[in-house]
Amino acid sequence: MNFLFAVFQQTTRNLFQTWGSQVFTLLTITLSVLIFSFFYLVYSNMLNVGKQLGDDLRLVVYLDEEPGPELQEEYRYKILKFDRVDRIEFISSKDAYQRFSTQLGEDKDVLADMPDTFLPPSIEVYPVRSLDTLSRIKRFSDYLMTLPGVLKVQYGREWVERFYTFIQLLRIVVILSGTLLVLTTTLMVAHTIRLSLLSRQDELELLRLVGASSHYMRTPFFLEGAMHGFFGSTGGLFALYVLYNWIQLHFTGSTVLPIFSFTFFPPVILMIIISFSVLLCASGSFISTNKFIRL
Amino acid sequence: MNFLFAVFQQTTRNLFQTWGSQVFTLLTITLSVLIFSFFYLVYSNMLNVGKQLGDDLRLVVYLDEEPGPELQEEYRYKILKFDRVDRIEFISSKDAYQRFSTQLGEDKDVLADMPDTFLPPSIEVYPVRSLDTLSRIKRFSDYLMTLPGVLKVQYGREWVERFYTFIQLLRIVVILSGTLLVLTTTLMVAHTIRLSLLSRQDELELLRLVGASSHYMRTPFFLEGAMHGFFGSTGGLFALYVLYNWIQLHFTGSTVLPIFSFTFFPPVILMIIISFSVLLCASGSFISTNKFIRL
Amino acid sequence: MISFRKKVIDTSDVMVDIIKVTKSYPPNVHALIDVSLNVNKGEIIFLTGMSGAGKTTLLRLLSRIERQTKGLVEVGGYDLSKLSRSKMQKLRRKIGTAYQDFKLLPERTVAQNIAITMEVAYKRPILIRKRIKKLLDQLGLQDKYNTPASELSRGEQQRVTIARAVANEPDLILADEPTGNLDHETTGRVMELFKECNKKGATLIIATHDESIYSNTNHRVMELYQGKQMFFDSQSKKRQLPSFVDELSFGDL
Amino acid sequence: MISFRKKVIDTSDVMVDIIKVTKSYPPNVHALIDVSLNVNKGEIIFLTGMSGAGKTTLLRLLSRIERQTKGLVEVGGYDLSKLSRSKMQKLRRKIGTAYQDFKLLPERTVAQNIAITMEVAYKRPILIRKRIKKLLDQLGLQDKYNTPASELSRGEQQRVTIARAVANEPDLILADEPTGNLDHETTGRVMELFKECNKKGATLIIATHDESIYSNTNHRVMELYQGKQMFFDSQSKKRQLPSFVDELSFGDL
Ligand SMILES: Nc1ncnc2c1ncn2[C@@H]1O[C@H](COP(=O)(O)OP(=O)(O)OP(=O)(O)O)[C@@H](O)[C@H]1O
Ligand SMILES: Nc1ncnc2c1ncn2[C@@H]1O[C@H](COP(=O)(O)OP(=O)(O)OP(=O)(O)O)[C@@H](O)[C@H]1O
Ligand SMILES: [Mg+2]
Ligand SMILES: [Mg+2]
Repeated sequence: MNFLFAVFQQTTRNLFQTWGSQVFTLLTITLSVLIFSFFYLVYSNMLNVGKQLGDDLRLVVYLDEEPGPELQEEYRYKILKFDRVDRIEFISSKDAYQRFSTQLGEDKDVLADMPDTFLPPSIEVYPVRSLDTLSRIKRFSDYLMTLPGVLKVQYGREWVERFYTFIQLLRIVVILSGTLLVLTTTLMVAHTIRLSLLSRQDELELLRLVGASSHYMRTPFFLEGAMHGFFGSTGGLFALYVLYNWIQLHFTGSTVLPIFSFTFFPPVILMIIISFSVLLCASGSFISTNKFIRL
Repeated sequence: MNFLFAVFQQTTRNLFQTWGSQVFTLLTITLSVLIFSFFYLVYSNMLNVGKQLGDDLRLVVYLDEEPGPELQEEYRYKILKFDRVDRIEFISSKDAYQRFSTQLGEDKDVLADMPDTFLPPSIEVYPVRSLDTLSRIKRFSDYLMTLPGVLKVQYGREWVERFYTFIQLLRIVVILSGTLLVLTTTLMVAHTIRLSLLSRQDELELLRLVGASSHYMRTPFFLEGAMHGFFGSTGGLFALYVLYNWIQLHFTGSTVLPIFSFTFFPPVILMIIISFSVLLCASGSFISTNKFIRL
Repeated sequence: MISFRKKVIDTSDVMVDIIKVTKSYPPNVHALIDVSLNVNKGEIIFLTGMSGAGKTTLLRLLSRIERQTKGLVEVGGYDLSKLSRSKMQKLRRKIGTAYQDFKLLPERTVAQNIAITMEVAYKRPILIRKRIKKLLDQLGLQDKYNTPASELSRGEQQRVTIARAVANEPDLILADEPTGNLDHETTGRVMELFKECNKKGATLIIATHDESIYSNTNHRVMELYQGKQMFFDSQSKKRQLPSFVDELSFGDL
Repeated sequence: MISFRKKVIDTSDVMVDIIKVTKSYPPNVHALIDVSLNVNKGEIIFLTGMSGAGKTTLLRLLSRIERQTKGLVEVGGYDLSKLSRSKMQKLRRKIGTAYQDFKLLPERTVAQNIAITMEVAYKRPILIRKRIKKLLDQLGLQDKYNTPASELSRGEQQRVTIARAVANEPDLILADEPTGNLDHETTGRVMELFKECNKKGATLIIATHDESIYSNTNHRVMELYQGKQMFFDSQSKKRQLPSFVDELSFGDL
């Protein structure tokens, strides 16, 4: 009881007496959490956007003749054996003709004289999309060529390569800047803790000399750290949420179609981020008082 | 002479006596410059990459009949009047047939029965690429539809929209993270300067009391700030260069084609960044001593 | 008086026992050389000697701010070099120290500065306030209760340091040059306070240069000279010239 | 002695002229009330008074660390309240102050601490080293030349402070309680040093509680009592009871 009272008194006194540096610490942590979660959000959404952008990615396997139902089953089986796919579509010569004429639109009368089987039948394979799709597609294409009755395998090679190279570049950029930032924020938080210790060094020194118990000295720091962690991370996430809404607004306003569904963190992730910050800040300032309780 | 000697002595003494915090300051500035220039580099290259990615962006204007040379001139004139373009190509019906048969490859014999003019002639307009291409292309397309003899204007509407929305999203991300970072680094540098002042507050206080001249007190800080700015920015840019090389290596290694020419800063920009840091740090620490020379 | 749980030997009368203690600072400063001292409970003892003789060092050994290089230091029957951290913390709460360099927290008020020693012992706030008021009255600082320590004159700061040292009614009071910044009259007040503490049972060790505060008492005086015990006598108050220390004998130890 | 370019009135004999000076700190601390003092060049004057009487405040006004609330403060013929910043800096180089709280830089060595006053006046390094050696010798600190200030005893620190104050041979020396942490013998050395400075032409104002250092001299002594001038006499060395200050007359002012 007495201990609790004393710790409470110490903590509130510190909060009020050093409110300037408290605000600074809070700002630092808020900014750090904001930066970190911002990059995390961008990264996790990037994967998503990458997927959506590659939506029409498919391998077209031209066959020399229309496959019957059993043959279709066999193709399907062989394809699935090699790699997971999103879906497989069989396009008969007639379907292909139909499509082509739709594509030509008003000019479709030019096809009038053609037999509706002049285009070869094909299988369209939609591979499961992921960030390493590019190399997988190449291997897939090579494999499909070895299947019997396959004339030719086509995919938007150039476009796919460009797109995935771009995505990869983006990934490197995001990861690198993320690393830089985590480095920076770690430095900042460590620095801030050091600064707050420095400003209370004399007090801790004195407390040690007058025989304060280790808990008496450390618990206020622990509580303070936990509070900084909590309010800082909550603030940072709130700022991120505001930013997120702003982006969405700005974003849907400027384009015709809201193509990308940009999502915020689910509550679980929010909880994890907050508890992690609390833990980090609390233990950070707790550990940093180590040298003062010695002797 | 005596003044110079005294300042030199002061500066070197500070450098040696507080080397721990000197290293920290240097690290902070290095990191800040690295982060800043990294984002600047990414941003300036992003514009570039965006351009290259949109290389095959074109508007196809289908015409009802083959235009003669004068008509071609007139089309060209009208198009140029509306907006700057990269290039304009006239595709006759025969060229279109040729292309189509090439596209069909081995299946080109299906076209054997078709007249080589069954496809309509067209003009391909390659607009000047920039980040706001999307809206410009729409306007362009609307304009082209109003020209006489135009059947239809086509462009990869969906693809273009997706691509540019993506680029815009990327731009927002880069700008936002850049802002966050500049905020963070500003905070860090200001903080570091404050810290270094704090650790020498007693000394400055004493110097003031024993009647040191303003220059005697401030010049060492100025010099130190300039040195930090110089070495910090040089170090940061060097680190960026190493990173840049690493990305290029990693990047060209993992893809087949080195599609994107990723470029480093030209020397002028390097010079500007360095001198700006020197100026900033020097004046920063100079100004921060203001309150000590008062009275 | 100082007791952790029940201590059987607590009937002993010895509060401080220093035996052949040497303290050296690297590289070659010998602050104390073979010093022995034995202070009984309830005693007042003065420590004198030239500047740099080792007085502060001796006091620092007693609260384990520094550890001796050689020898034995016992306080309240405990060998300090063997005491665990938490027990040392408890022991320190029984020792009140007025540091020569004050160690006040400049931004805290006078009351807050004095309260510290009582707060770490979990005293009740009302008690603390009453005690502080009384101490400030005794030391002539009644109107400085809420003044930040940085706005006090040196002598006022020194008095606050002394008030802080005695606030928690410690069993052992170490006062290092407690009147260096005080005038004659204020010195009198401080000595009054010390005597009062002594009457309540506290043992006092006072390091001082001010002969006037011990010349009219019959307390023991220990003189240090360049780290060595020079002169140890409860009666004589005259300074003596340095001589061979090792040959001195201390009958009453 | 203190001269910026050529000063005609420099034939004047007055070093310090304080006229009806009042200094109040917010909210209601009156550290000095209507104090007047006139110190001639080459004089030694002692400032005494109880703790908190205003001695330090008076000295702080003389080097413009604080500014007076009312009244006139002149040093070397200059009205301090009207002096420009750069001139004040030059003037300060002519004033050596031994602060009551020392203001030493703990990480710097003794030599570096003392050198500061000479370095800001752009003295040559060889000269500085010689001067420091001599001063340390005089104050019995010869083996502490390269010791960091934080590793000194309080008394040693006080002597370093004094050495720093006199190092640059200032025209005016303000010593605030220069012997509070010093024993009798060391006090003697310090007073010797002060006398030597005085012989070379320096004016000294020494705030002290130690009656022994002025009781055998015939320098003037000024006593403050709660911010008021109590007693001002060059001959009498006895303390007197407070009386109405305003009615005192100072024949020699
Ligand atoms: N910065 C300040 N703010 C408010 N009050 C102050 C400040 N400095 C001094 N005082 C008050 O002014 C009065 C005179 O202080 P001063 O330091 O001049 O006393 P002093 O004569 O030097 O005493 P001592 O012998 O204790 O050093 C004291 O009551 C003190 O509390
Ligand atoms: N931390 C330290 N490191 C090195 N030497 C030290 C340290 N502290 C004290 N000394 C040296 O030990 C000797 C004794 O110092 P101490 O502080 O005990 O003297 P003192 O008797 O208290 O003197 P004073 O009356 O001046 O306070 C001195 O020579 C001092 O320089
Ligand atoms: Mg001492
Ligand atoms: Mg004073």
